[in-house]
Amino acid sequence: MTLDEIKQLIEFIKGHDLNEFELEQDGVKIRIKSSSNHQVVAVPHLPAALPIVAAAPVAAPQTPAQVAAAAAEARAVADQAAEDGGELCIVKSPIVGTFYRSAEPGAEPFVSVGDTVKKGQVLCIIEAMKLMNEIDSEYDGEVTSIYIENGQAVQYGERLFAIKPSN
Amino acid sequence: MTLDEIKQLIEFIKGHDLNEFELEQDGVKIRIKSSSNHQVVAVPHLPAALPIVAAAPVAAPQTPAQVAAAAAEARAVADQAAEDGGELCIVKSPIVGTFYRSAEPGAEPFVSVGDTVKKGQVLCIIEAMKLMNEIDSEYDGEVTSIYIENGQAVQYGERLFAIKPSN
Amino acid sequence: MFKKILVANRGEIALRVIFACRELGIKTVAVYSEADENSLHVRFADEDICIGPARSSDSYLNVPAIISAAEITGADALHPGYGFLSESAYLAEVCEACHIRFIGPDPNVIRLLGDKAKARRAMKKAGVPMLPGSDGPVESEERATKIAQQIGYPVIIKAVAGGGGRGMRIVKQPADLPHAFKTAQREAESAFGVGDVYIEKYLESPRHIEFQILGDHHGNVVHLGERECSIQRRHQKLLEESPSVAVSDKVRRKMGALVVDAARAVQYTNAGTFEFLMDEKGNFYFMEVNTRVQVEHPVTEMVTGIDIVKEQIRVAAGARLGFKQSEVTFTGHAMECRINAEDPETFVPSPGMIHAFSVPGGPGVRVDTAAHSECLISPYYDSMVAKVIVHGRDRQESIARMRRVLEMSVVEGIRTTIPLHLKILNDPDFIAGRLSTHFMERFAAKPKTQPLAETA
Amino acid sequence: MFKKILVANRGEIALRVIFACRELGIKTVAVYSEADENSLHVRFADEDICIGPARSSDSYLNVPAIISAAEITGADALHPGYGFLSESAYLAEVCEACHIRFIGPDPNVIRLLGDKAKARRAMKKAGVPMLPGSDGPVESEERATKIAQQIGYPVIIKAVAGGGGRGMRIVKQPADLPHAFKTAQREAESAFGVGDVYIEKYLESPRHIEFQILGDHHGNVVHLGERECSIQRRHQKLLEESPSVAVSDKVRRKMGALVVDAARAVQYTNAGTFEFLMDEKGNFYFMEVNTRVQVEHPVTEMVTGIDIVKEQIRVAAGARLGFKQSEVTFTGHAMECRINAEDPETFVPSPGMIHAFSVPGGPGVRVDTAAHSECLISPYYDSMVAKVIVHGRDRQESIARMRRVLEMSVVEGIRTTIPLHLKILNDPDFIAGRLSTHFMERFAAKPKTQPLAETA
Repeated sequence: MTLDEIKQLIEFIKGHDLNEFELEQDGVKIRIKSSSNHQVVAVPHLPAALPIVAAAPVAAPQTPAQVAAAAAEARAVADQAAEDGGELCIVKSPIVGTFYRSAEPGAEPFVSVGDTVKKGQVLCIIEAMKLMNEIDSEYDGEVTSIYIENGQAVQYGERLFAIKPSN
Repeated sequence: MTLDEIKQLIEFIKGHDLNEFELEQDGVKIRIKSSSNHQVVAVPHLPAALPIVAAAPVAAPQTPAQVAAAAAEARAVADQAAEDGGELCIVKSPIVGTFYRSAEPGAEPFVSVGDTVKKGQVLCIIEAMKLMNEIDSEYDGEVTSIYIENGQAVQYGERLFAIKPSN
Repeated sequence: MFKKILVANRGEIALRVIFACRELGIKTVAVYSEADENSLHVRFADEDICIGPARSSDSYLNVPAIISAAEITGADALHPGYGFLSESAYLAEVCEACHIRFIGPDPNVIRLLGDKAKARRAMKKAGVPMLPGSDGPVESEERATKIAQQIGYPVIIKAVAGGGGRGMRIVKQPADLPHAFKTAQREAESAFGVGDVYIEKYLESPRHIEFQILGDHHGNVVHLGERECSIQRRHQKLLEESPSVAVSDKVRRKMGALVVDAARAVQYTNAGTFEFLMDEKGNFYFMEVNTRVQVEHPVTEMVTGIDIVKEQIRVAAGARLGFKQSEVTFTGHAMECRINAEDPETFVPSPGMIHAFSVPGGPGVRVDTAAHSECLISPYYDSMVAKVIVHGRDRQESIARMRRVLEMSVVEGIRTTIPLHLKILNDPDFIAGRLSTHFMERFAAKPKTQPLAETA
Repeated sequence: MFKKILVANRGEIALRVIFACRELGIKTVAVYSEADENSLHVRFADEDICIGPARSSDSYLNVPAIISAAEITGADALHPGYGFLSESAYLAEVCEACHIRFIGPDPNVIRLLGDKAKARRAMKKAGVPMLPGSDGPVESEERATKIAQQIGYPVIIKAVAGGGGRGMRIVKQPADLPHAFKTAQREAESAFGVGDVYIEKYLESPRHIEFQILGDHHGNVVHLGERECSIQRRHQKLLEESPSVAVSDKVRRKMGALVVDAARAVQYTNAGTFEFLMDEKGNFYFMEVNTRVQVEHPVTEMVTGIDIVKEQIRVAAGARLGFKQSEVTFTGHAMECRINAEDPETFVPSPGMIHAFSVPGGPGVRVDTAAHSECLISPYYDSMVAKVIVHGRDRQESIARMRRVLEMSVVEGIRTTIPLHLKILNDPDFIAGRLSTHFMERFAAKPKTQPLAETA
């Protein structure tokens, strides 16, 4: 089954508000569970790319159902990444504002990919209403990715850093 | 099983408001659970009354989907009865009008349940625009049921007689 | 007042009639073909009768079935809507014979105005301006030349039996007439078996302007102003508006009075529409009278505040019109877009299941439709899915409003003409009110000024 | 004119503002909580910013988040809608400080009129009729008796800190005053920690009548007539209409002029509403001024043809009002029903997924909603699902129209107040226009005159 088929299947199933769906055929096994408010709880092996796509402002209109489905997937995956056996921890923005990687223009960034960080260490600054808010790491570990460009605006809950916790 | 087959299956299951469905055959295993809160319940072998009910003005509103579902069942049953291994043939009204079982008030009915009829034999009269239209049997066989009361109005396609064809 | 009205139609207009009946406290009977079993007009009528299979000729055009339906349900009146049997003098007569009130003009009036030639004569007699031409066929090339000279070039040669462009020739100068005349005759001969052709003045870029009238059975007739319907494709109206930018208050009063007199002259009752072509100089030329409620009646309702369908029912029941001409006032500007299930570029019909259907509301927005989420647009009938009507303080506000409504409409599962309407609404000529019945040709020819936002 | 407006709200009013902006050619920014990620205001805004979790205090009431959203998107104005921060003088001030135009009155005006006591004084000074009473707390039983005699029985004793019925006593005759006074004080003490009570004249069955005004920054103020909102439950309006059967043209002119003067006296700008109680004799008593657009503004838009939200934006941008008082005309009658996701009998909220949503259109029908098929009514915010507004030539037509719309509306998956509205619309007192703020109590008490047709 291709990713596309799986996605189609999910949308179709959501469109028909099914609670559970299970299919097993020649090696492939898929199981989809959906609660009445259309939150896909677990979608196996969706690429990280999907959430961003799905979360981006809806350009070409889709049916509300589709939007819901897509968004639900996005959230599901994000959460999963955050929980996935503690494999990766996602640092999300607690406020709306502008993202800065360094204390002032031209200065050294607080952290870069590959750096090891300690709990409480400053990762970045988010400017909101002329106030500089330092964002600290909640984990000890290694910075594996930085999702936002320096100077870019961030929304509440937007992903900032991925950190691989040490041990 | 192709994606399309799966979709069709889901459509059909939803159309009949089943809550659970499980199938296992030559290697393929499929299980579907529905959260549907639709009121229409699919009873195997629906009573002859249902089609008329379904066709009658919808008193308590239902979702279009429900109406569709109900109607679909109605049709399904009618067709089934008509095809069911040729077991029963349904004579439907070709026109809109008033159904009369006899040539004039008080006269002997053309046919009654249990009668054997020949192809082309008059079964009833339907009055439309002051014209008496004789409805002939399309089959040789035995009249097993008469769905309409004498003097009752009938719509196009409404079931009039069930005939069990001889051999 | 009537007790029970049978609605001899389907789709949005059947619903529209049911709205009016409910507001008047009248029971309704829906008739439907097997294809429409689950449609809203069936669902919301008090009673419903299946009258035949999907094919219109066996159901919605089936007079005996419809009359029987009225008889077995005891309906005392019948509303034909538009299309189907709405202009059938025969149905109107059968209704009369069966003591069912037909909600429309008298059968004789329908028959008279339904006959092109007879209608022209009657209207000419009543003082309605006509397109100059040879009344009736022209035998010889000589006659043709003479007539063409009289009415002045350009002229158009048409087949008497004709229609659909065949046997039609536009002639710009005398030199071209002989040849054009012969070919027209030949084409007519081969296309319709009759070679007869007639000659009419040809209008370079006319506007389609029509006047709405209402008449009761007490001799009262009023007009509700004009609608401009110049935006059409193959004689199918796509977008209608009222008032027209090309009609001044003075002209409205003059033409209004003229059509009211013409209606009186033929004892016209109930709702009707006088269709005209208007040339660049503002001259009106009679086309035809439609003896029914029209698809675009809502734009007139929006600017006048008059419920035309309710008035149809009231006057058919013998009531007097609820208002005098002097009480008819026109407020702001209204516009209607017909949303069809068609490819917005190729116009290929696109029937099918609508999965999501949502048209935004807000101020000055009216939606007349029988569609909803999860409804099936069947291939058996016309492709109109919805009428979106807006009302604004002026034409500019109407256009802005219509744009935002169409941009925010969601119709998923089928293709619709919404992107086409958005192109029209963004066209400089349209915005400037430079309209003619050729607008869509010119328009379709034009390069896209902007990509078709796939708003629906 | 503004380039980009941030809409600091959600649901139908956020959409309503987006409608106005699109018609004015202004870009929009939606802000939303995580719970509203998929709602229509997010979908149809040009940009959208998530400002916090579902809880309002962390999102729609979160001033820093909203201001940051405006800053990072470069919005040059902010429309607060109704509810949430719409009457927050603080937000208005922060906007000013950040050079974002707040679409509403000046912060000082919001603060003045937001303070019950200050507002009363200012309005009294401006000549607005007040409910007679003890301005401020009454210490002794003796004072209480004196005041009660002055203003005449019946009187009501209310807790200064109060609200919600506690510490409230209605006194019909002098003999009952002493006891009532003591209990009121005791209840106030225990309920609010402050025993202070004040005395006001008690109106047996008042109507809720409010006047809509609009003011620009050039000293122009007009009124758009009144709305009657007597149909309420626990001070929640359920159904509003304009004009009120109890207000004559003469009274409308008189009260209209009075509120316009009062608004001028406090340099009121933008949209506002003066709320009054009206007694059986037609006396008006000031309640409060709402310094924002109101839920029920559409009924005024329907009868005046004025787009109130567009005018709010225009005047906030410094434009003059688009019309003079003399150009404001009132046509027909309009009515609004608030469709809430509540049990129609117990009023228990009924959030959840709407599986089918369809409200019929047709003449004189407007629907303001952010709902659609397959949308989730979240439990975090108010329960209003849609506002159904109708416009008729008179109140009778409005009622008939509203009835047919609600009867033909389909809302599946949640319970709504549609059946309750149908009961109200069929109530003899309502039809006769015998209304008061006690209507719903009497009404709820009444035996059902007809079964609740489960129309939705």
